[in-house]
Amino acid sequence: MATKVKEIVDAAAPTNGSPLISNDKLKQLYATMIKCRTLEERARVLFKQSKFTGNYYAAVGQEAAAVGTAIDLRVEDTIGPSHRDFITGFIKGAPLDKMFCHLFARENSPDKGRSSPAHFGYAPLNVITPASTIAAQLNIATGVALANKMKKNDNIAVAYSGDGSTSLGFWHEALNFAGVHDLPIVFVCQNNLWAESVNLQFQTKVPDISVKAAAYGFPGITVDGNDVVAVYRVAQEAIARARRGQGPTLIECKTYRWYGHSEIDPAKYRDPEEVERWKAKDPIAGMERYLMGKGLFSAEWKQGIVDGFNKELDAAIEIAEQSALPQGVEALDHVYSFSIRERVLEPKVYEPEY
Amino acid sequence: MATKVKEIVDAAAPTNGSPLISNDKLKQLYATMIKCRTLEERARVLFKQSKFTGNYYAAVGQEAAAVGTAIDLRVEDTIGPSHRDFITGFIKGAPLDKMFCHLFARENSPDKGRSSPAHFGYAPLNVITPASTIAAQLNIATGVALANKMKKNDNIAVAYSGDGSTSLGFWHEALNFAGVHDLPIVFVCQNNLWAESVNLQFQTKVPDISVKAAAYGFPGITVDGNDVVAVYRVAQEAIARARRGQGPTLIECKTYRWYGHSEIDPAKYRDPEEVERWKAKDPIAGMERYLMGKGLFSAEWKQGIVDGFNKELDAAIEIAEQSALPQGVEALDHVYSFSIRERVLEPKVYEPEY
Amino acid sequence: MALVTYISAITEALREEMRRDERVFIIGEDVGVEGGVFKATKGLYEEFGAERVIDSPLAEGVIVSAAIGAAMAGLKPVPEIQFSDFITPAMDALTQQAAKLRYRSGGTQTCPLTLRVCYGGGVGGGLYHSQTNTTWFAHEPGLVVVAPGTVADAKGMLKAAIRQDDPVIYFEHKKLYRSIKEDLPDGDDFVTDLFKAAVRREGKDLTLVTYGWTLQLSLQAAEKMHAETGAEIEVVDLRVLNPLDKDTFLESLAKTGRMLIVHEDHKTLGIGAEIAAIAAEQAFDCLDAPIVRLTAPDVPAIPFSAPLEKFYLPSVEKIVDAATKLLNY
Amino acid sequence: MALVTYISAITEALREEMRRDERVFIIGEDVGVEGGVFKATKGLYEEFGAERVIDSPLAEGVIVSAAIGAAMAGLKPVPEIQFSDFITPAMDALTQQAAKLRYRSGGTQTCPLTLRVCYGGGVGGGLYHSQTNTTWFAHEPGLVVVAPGTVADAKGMLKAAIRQDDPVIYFEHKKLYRSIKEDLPDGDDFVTDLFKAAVRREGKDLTLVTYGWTLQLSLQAAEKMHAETGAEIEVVDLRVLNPLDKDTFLESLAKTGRMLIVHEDHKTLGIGAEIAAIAAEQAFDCLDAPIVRLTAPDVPAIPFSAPLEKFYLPSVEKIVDAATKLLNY
Ligand SMILES: Cc1ncc(C[n+]2csc(CCOP(=O)(O)OP(=O)(O)O)c2C)c(N)n1
Ligand SMILES: Cc1ncc(C[n+]2csc(CCOP(=O)(O)OP(=O)(O)O)c2C)c(N)n1
Ligand SMILES: [Mg+2]
Ligand SMILES: [Mg+2]
Repeated sequence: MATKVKEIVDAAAPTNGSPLISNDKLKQLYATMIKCRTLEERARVLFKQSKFTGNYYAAVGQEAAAVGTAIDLRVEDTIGPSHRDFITGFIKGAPLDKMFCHLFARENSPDKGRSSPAHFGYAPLNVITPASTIAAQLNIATGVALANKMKKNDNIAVAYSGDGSTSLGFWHEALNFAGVHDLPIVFVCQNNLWAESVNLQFQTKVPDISVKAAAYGFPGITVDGNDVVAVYRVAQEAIARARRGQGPTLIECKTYRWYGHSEIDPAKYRDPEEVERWKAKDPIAGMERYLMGKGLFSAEWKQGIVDGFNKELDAAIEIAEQSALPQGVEALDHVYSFSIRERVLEPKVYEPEY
Repeated sequence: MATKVKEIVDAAAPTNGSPLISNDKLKQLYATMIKCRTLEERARVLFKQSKFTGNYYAAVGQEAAAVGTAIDLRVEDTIGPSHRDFITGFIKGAPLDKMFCHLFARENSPDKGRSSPAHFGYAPLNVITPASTIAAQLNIATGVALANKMKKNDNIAVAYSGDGSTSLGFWHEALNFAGVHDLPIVFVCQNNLWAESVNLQFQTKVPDISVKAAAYGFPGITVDGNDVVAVYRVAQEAIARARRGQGPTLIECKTYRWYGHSEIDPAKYRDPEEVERWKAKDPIAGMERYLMGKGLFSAEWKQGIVDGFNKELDAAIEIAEQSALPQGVEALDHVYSFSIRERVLEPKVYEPEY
Repeated sequence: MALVTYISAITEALREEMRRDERVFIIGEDVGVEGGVFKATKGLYEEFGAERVIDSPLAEGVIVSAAIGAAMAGLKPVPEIQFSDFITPAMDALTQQAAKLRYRSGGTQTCPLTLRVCYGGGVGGGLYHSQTNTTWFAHEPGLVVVAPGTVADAKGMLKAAIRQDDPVIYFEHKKLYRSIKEDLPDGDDFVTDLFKAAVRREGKDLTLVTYGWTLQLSLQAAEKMHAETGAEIEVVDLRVLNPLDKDTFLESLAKTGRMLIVHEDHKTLGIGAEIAAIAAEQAFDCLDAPIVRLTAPDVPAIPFSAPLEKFYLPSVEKIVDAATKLLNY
Repeated sequence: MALVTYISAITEALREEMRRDERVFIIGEDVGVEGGVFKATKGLYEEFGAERVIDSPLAEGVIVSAAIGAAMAGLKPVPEIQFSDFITPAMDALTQQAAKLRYRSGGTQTCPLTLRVCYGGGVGGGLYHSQTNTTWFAHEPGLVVVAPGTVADAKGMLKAAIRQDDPVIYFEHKKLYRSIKEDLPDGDDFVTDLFKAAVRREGKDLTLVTYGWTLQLSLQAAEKMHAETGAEIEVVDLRVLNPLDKDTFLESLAKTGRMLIVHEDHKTLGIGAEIAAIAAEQAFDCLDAPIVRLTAPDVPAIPFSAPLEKFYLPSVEKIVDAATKLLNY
């Protein structure tokens, strides 16, 4: 059932009955990718400057996979991000100041400074606040999809995971359940060949993760994850299937992370040549060439996007820097629907009554 | 990669280079099946007579799957049984008196009366004492297979599970790991269409469990699990592959349990017609016809086996009935490699020293 | 008023809440067509259909996780774990997801669900059909853990749990299912406070703290001792294991000066450890005697063979014994 | 003699045991090529090869289960869990398989393995890279749970664990890795008793029971108080959390009459609950004051932002505070 879409095809030519991709959409795909890149490169600089600490996992090099799958989601659709999917929140529309308040662990971040930098959630847009447990978000997103099906609406869920995540039982349980109930969900697996220092060959015997969908009775498709047009088209079909109530799809995006696993990982376990080979397949440069070919690209246009976005970033970072850190005692909040402050801070002492 | 062996083929005709099955082996397969049936039907009577209590899960109707896969294992090979695989211990050669002492939870059972009736383990023959957690035995057997590979011997492991077990993450993790390391293990999935009251269609979207092997990069094969010759041949190939260091195989045996999930389950969730249809496919009657066709069967021969075996059963049951129950205090033993009796029975009391 | 068993109180609570609120649904192994292996969900599949009474695949992790997601999306899931012994595949979903979602999202995302878990021994279930395992969850802030010990609570606490805006684990003791009956008021507004322990029997000589099946044993032991010696034992039913209602048992201790804790779980880090530690910290001056725990011994689980199980489990005799010694201290 | 860090003591122990016994092997995420995310297995892949230092798939359940099977087959596995926060997928393997195999097989089948688990907070790891989670396993008879707090123990207890004929979970605190150094004797026979607590500092006024990173804080607090007030605090390092060595801390309590328990895990059912409960039961007459627990508060996990983390964690100041109050009781 696994099929492959591997070459950049002419996006204008409709396949499988999917409609033409408009020029505006093509430009939006590019613009969003370059914003994601700019956002994360800025975050990396801020990390190096110790403006924030903790774990951050950049998706630089993988933007096509995130943008192509998340760009057209509705507010009501749910995203279940993994650790490397900070940018999916941005793509879905989260305000930049919220995102930087989060990175800087400020009191006014959506999670009030509780979660790690990489774990950005945003309730107003139905972005699930991630936990670290790999693959757990797939199961939770599956539950959201179950609720959408029960509510008979056509909202969907998109859940992200990496190649490494496919080894965990949770991954399997989610896909199996979604398959049994034909749930409106799209599983996006970003196969970047590495799980920290572990190469795919020690993760699983199969080179194409999409074949695993066969075990669950729904389509699995491998797509060049650095080709945003291909990813977008495949995603559109999967999303449409899900909205029509025809069940899940597993999309494997073959891609590559440019940097270490997190900002403190020099990634010496990788052959520098492999890194160079993949950098040459930069999804942004590829899309630039593609747009150029269609006369949709100019250096000024690009510069305009980058400059404008950098200003937005400056403003957001400024807000985050000005924002206060939480008070220590707030650590006691949001444990339950009721407060436990009093119980912890003022334990009663009992005297004999008799 | 999943292939199917569904019809009874002439066992004498070698396929895929596997050798002829001797007449003696054919007769042994039959004799072992009928012994398994006799053993379990006796156990069921004893249960109804309240000679023992607890959970017992009869494999009546599924004998071909167990016998065909376990009959030729060596002492050094390991079996990882699930809850419905009491008879695999017998097939591997466990003494009947040990098995009944176990059912009767006597002091001299291999586990000294600790485990449930269905959970028979036997260290001298490398039968892993089961836990209830579904699919856990697959992972442990996988570890044994890893050890065998590391020790560079050609012993293998055979791990049993049911259709229901395939939904659990543990099932997936075991098969994936075995695939990555080409481990010497055979996974036997007895697909009897039901997991307690849950039909296969609510368990997984795919009708053939063997297709799931594709996710792990090794062969999966569906075989008529009520055809002991077919099962035996498929198992022989899988076992030989494993011994040669060529990695795991998933064998799906399509079969059916005749009775309830356990002895207290009337199994009203099943259509009586379905039950009758499957009873008509009785693996023992089928093999009887097959042997008859080859002139290897006679009613006297069969009666001789049954009578002889019933005597063995009588003797074993007698031993078990005569055997003592454990002393209560033995509940404190075998927690660690050292005794904790003293620590529990005689806690010290401290007085002030100052 | 009607005389009902513990298990039919559960069924009734589920039915009433499902009728009352269409967001409530059930998911678990064998809960649908079969009505549950103990028949706790009997009749609900027939009344509410396969959409609201879902026979799940054999995967506790996804049973709980799907419930978490559905709860985030506004439904009110009541997942079931068939035996507490099989809760391990859901360990991540419970402790890392459900318990921490509200906290990690700064209160912006929540998953109010009610997980029913059948637990406990004494029915010859052996190692893997008798476990308690409440400690794993009582130790996790963010989870509410309750364990009703009476028929009224079986009903009222389940209904309250379903309406509660937090993830609740509801531990139901399988030996209680059909062994106790109570008269219950009819009507669907029978909801109990989830967060308060209860004094089930008043007394001035000794505070006995317990929950679940051992509540029944403890009450019998208290009656027996009263009949034989006139001793007045106050029996406190914990009801909620997380967050603990300390005040009820500490107030009782302030009155009696002596505390005996009884539970079926083994000793080390059973809930009794926390009760004793709280008492030794917050009511030290009330103590006239050592705080005694009568529990199962520290072995891996309830062994199958009858004499082993008997040795393992608390009993009325063992309770009388321990209480008598403590009274004579 | 050589001055070594806690983490290099771990590496050395592994290297020595692997040289000594070819049945010893390592399996875990990133333990091979990378030498572990904290570099605890650095150099071992180079010395012993991919067969004995196995980079596993991302699946903690199979890491532990494969070790169980390999141990049954006679090998001596030393699996690793990268962060205690990610131990949940191995919950079944640990509590239902490893802990119960010997018991359920009547002593005929065993799985001696040593699971190394990196745990603890205070390094800005946030909710999911700081957890302790020792309670889940300290509560499970059949498992040995140790948590070395010194460099010598990091080495000696790991070697002892590998040679021990039981499943051992070895909890190593990530904040200790590079923050403490000790002179250690060379040679491969440096093996420590796994089952005894240790008095790290003698004193007659108060018994402070702790383990792991808070041992360091407690020793500092004790020195500080001694310098400032002359108070003599006896510091007991638990070392083993299951089965507990009660005698060491009870003997100390018999001498001092006062007990303060300090740990980083949150309060409810942290190991301190069991210590306090044992003391209140077995050494009641020794008690001159309430048993006090200084722990993290009962919230789901260590929050990320620095002020929140600081509020959460025990510190020298908090210990001095609690000890002073208790001395003045
Ligand atoms: C259950 C669990 N085990 C281990 C980890 C530690 N960990 C975090 S990310 C990661 C690798 C993930 O690899 P992959 O799924 O390929 O995603 P990528 O980092 O390549 O995007 C690991 C092992 C974890 N977060 N959860
Ligand atoms: C983790 C876990 N969940 C639930 C159970 C309860 N249970 C025991 S057997 C069974 C059904 C197993 O079905 P299948 O794997 O098809 O085997 P079969 O009984 O048909 O042989 C269930 C749900 C269990 N033992 N372990
Ligand atoms: Mg990856
Ligand atoms: Mg089945």
